[in-house]
Amino acid sequence: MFRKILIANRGEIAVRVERACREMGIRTVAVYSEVDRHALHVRCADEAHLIGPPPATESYLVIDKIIGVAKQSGAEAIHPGYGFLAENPLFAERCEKEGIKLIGPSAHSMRTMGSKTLARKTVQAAGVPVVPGTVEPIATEEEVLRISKKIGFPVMLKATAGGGGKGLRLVKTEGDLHSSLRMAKSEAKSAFSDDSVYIEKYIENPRHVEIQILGDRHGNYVHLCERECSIQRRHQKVIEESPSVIITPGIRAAMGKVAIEAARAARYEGAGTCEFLVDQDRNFFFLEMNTRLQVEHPVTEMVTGVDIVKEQIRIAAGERLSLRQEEVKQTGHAIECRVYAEDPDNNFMPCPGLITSLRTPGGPGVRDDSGVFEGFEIPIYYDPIISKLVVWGKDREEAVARMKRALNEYVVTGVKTTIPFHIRVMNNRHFLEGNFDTNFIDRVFFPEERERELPHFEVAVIAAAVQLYLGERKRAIAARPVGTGEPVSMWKYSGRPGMPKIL
Amino acid sequence: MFRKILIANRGEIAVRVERACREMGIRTVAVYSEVDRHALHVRCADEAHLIGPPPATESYLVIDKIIGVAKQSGAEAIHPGYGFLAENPLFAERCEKEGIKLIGPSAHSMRTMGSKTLARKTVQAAGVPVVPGTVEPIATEEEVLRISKKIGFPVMLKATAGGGGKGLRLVKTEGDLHSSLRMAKSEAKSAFSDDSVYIEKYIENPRHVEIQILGDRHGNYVHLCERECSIQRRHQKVIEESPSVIITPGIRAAMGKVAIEAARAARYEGAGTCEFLVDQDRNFFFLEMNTRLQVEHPVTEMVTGVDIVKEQIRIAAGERLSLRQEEVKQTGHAIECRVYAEDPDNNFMPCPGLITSLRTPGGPGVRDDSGVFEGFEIPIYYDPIISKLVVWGKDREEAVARMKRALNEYVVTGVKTTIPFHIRVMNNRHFLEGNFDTNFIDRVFFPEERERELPHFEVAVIAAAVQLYLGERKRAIAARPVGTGEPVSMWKYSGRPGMPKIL
Amino acid sequence: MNYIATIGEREIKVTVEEVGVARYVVTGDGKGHLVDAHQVQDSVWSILYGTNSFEVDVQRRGDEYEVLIDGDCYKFTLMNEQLKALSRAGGKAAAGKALVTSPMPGKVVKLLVAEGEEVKSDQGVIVVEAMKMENELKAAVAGKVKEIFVKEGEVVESGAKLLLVE
Amino acid sequence: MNYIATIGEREIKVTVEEVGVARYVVTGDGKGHLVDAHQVQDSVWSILYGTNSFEVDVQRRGDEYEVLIDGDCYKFTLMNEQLKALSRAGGKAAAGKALVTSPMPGKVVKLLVAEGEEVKSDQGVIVVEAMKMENELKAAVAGKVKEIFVKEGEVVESGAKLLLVE
Repeated sequence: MFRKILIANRGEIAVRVERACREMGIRTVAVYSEVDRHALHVRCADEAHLIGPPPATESYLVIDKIIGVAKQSGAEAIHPGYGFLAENPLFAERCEKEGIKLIGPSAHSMRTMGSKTLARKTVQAAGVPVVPGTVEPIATEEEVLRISKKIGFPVMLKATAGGGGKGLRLVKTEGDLHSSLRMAKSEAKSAFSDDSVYIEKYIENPRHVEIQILGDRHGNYVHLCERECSIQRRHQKVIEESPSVIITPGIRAAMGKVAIEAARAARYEGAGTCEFLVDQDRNFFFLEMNTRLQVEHPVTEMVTGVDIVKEQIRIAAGERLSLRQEEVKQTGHAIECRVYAEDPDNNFMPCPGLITSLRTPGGPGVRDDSGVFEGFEIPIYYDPIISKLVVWGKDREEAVARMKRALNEYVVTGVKTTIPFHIRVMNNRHFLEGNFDTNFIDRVFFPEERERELPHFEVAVIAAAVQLYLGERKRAIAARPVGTGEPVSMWKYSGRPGMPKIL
Repeated sequence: MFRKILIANRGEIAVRVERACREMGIRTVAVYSEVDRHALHVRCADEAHLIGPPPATESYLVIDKIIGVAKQSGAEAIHPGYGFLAENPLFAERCEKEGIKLIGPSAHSMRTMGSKTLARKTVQAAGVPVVPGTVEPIATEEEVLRISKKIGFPVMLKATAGGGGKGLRLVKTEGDLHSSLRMAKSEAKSAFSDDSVYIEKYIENPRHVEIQILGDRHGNYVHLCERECSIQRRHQKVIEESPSVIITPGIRAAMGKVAIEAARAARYEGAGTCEFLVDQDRNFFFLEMNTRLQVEHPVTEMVTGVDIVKEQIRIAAGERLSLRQEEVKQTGHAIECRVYAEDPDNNFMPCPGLITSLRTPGGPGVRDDSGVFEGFEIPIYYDPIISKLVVWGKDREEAVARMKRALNEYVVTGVKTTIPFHIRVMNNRHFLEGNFDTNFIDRVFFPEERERELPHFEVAVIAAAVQLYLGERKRAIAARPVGTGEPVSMWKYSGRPGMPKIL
Repeated sequence: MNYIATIGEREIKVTVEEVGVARYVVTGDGKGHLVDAHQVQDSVWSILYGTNSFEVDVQRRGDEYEVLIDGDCYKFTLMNEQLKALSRAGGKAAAGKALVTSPMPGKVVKLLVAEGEEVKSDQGVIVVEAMKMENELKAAVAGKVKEIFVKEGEVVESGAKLLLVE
Repeated sequence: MNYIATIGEREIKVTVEEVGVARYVVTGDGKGHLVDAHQVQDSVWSILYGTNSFEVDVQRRGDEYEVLIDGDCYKFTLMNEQLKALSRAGGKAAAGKALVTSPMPGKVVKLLVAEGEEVKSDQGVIVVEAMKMENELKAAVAGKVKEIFVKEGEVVESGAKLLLVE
């Protein structure tokens, strides 16, 4: 087993990996940019190295710097987390060349599966059903237009190197094409240093269901069942759960088998995820494979009891999988809500800034994977994710009730977060019934929310009025001439019959 | 099912019960004393009622006040938590008389099992092995002395109404008897309003193992396996785990059977715990039955997946048990550390006061049942427990590693806590080997700790020196004459060759 | 003390009378209620309204309030009755809307207009990036771009003036 | 700046030199180390000692420090070198130990001695209750109880003077 692992990431996922290492008795090496000196992943690590200025392109994305720290610190392996260098085959190759073990698949598997277009080719050859579209990146606007017309609008523009909803645009009509292409390419460039995109037919009202797999270098594979990830906003997952209400044991087995075949075709090692679209007749289409740890992996951990990060590390160290397919049991129900520093009541505007107070939910069945603490200043340079709140319940009903309870306990002030948004989703009738697809949030939920009556306006106004009253009283007291006994100066002007006394 | 439940408690356990109610869609009514207006159990409740001054004897222990609030608010049931009125048969009777359902056993069961002496009689009659001692409370010091001499020192003095380590004293020699009796009676009086005590033979080096049971009013019983509670300080449990390393499936079944028989003999309804002493030959002796929810119930919840508080509520509402004995599975390993506001480096002196900052541990397998938050002032009037940190791991090794990791993440400032103590226990060789009895902490752990070398004195001194330096520099800057550009006034006096520059 | 809350088109008069430590009688639309209010964590208040317990996050920007209760956001303005009367007398400063400010800290990635250019109401004028998301900010009024206060690539604070439309 | 740390019988000279924002060279016993120190939460500091990362809780009462690292408590005194020299010259105020103070907020439940009574060193003199635990406090020195500052039933703050033994 490794004695020291470098974690080439920041935020909640770096902390998650450090926790696994610490529990395994492995020393951790953190890297940090100039704005991240106070970050939790630095505080929790055994060693920490400064790697440059705040922009990721000058720090977390610079391969030479990461490799330099690994060598200097004597780290035998690197865990890339998700995002940043996690699916960069150049980085994987460099690690292979330097004799440092990258905790993840080989550069070859990454290239095969990491390029969405090559992945589509590969799995299609293995007989896996895929969504219609291009298998090559497309460079010019003219070509995008030509192919889109051929497939028929609506189409999806997707970054070849993409993930996490970045570099992704739905194009409904020809008129939207120009600006969508610009935005997709620009986002892809800044997120993945690669602005190439491809096109897929847009399947109407699909559900997004994915299969978590594990594979070792000895050719053993298991799948850890499915995650339901249809609750998305702007094509980005925001709530995930396991199991999915639409997946029967038969479909689960079939999807699991296909996912393992896809992984085997790429000689895949480590943890990976095959994403599928499931249409209204429960046909499933391979969408892409994510060759890394997913944001939503805790959902699977809570229903299977498997620590996926520890499995990744053991696999990277050359060990055999610690469990066989028949030992994988999905018990109860788990849900994850991604807590972002965004304002759900102002068009989800990003809200970096200082966390002035924090209360984390607790009690039975609640897991909080956070990258922040009270007093931390969330920088503007990185993803807005600050925490993942995950709950387990004996069934979906208990899990939803528990999530609602936990969200209500969660207090973050100083920055706006998506916690209120999640509470509203947990109260939505369609969500409770399990009746939704990937368009649910934009097409059903938001319109329903605009119509909903809010029950506590009176309490809201009263609380504000008391706060305003106390603020005015405080200023009145502060403003009184020295030596005056009573705080009346500002107040006496409003004196008239029936005026409340000031005690 | 009930629509509204009053919780006649405060702190972490009141919050725990509120969480269960909220997840079940039941409204909660909190009661609070004058110092508890800001307390978490008031913030988390749907309704809250002031019931008097800070001392529990004038608020949380006043039956009339609790009943009054229940009637005024329309609560159909009362959950007593643990401590306070939880095992008071007068309270149970009053509830019965007023037609309010007490979530717990009947006054009859409580009297039978709540009085340790009557309980011993009852289970002895059913053939359960008990620890030698008296079966009647003893009033005079002369009688205590006479019986102690007959049984032979060492003996235990125990409050008849006791629990939670209160009113408990080990008496090793005749000379200690007088002061021990006074302390035991005084503590018993203030904790339970009942100063009667009884005597038991003190079994050398036993382990304390208990069985959690559930029973409904239809005569169905299950046990939820054992908890190992031998890690005690001053006869008070501080760390609990499940399973116990010394319990084989055979012993577990036998203890479970005896526990259920004991419960059945008292026509017991709800959640209860039979405590046993296990000697070095793995003989077990019934010690007492706790007729309430235990502090350490989360340990059992984490290995069985059963929400014990919800089961209590369902049973009280007249429902049948939701599971049968063969469905109870102990999966993995759970450990609880009780976090008290006490200073482990100053003889565990109580440390009430303001929590100036707080960081709660998170990540996989970690549960925090807390009654506090950052900015809360812990009052002097109640138990020093502020939180229970519970972890689950696939086996004991993972659970211990995870607990150590979680404890290291836990930051509480402003008051001292027992978190450092728990970290040291988690590092202790004997604890890791599972090799301990109820005297372990006092007789083995503390002496070993006194001998242990601390590895980071250098870092400690450096951190303090930097802090002192910055404090001095700040004062020097503040003290400089107005208009002076540089903060040198205080510093120049120490100027001499080799003196470090101040930048 | 009297206040006027404005919720959409509706105005409600609210009177706050202090009757004890952290206790108030609050009268809205003629009804009086006993309210026990404690600030427990930064902007978070524990409110006992009668005996009902609410945890309320009160956020204020000038006279505009956003109050979170159970995941719902209540937006309204609240002013002291006298100040409200003064502001009515003075009329509204309608020109304020012509200033485009940054709603969050971030980096200016693209200016979509130049000084002197005519813009329509709701037209995108500038793109600010924060947390890897590009946000297109729009002009609230139609008019001519009078002044641009920032350059592409510049890092701006929350509330920073970006450009002025007249 | 020079400091003297006293750990048990041992004295260590420590020199702190500021070399950048939150960066120091700290020299103890002749060895110099680059230290990066940030206060991250109340009394909690994140210390990079070279590249090793420590989370350190530094608590101070006068010259006495209790520092928590990884669950271990490091106790020592730390003084500015010059103040240390002054305090050496002045000698120790040994009489301080005769004052019994309350180590925590609590309630006096029992006085075990009366004014004028002779007590032995380590004899219990007063019982203070906090959080339902009774704590018997002992006299640090032998002598006569000169003055009792509290009554039974009185609630006392942390550090309150309880009684004086001479």
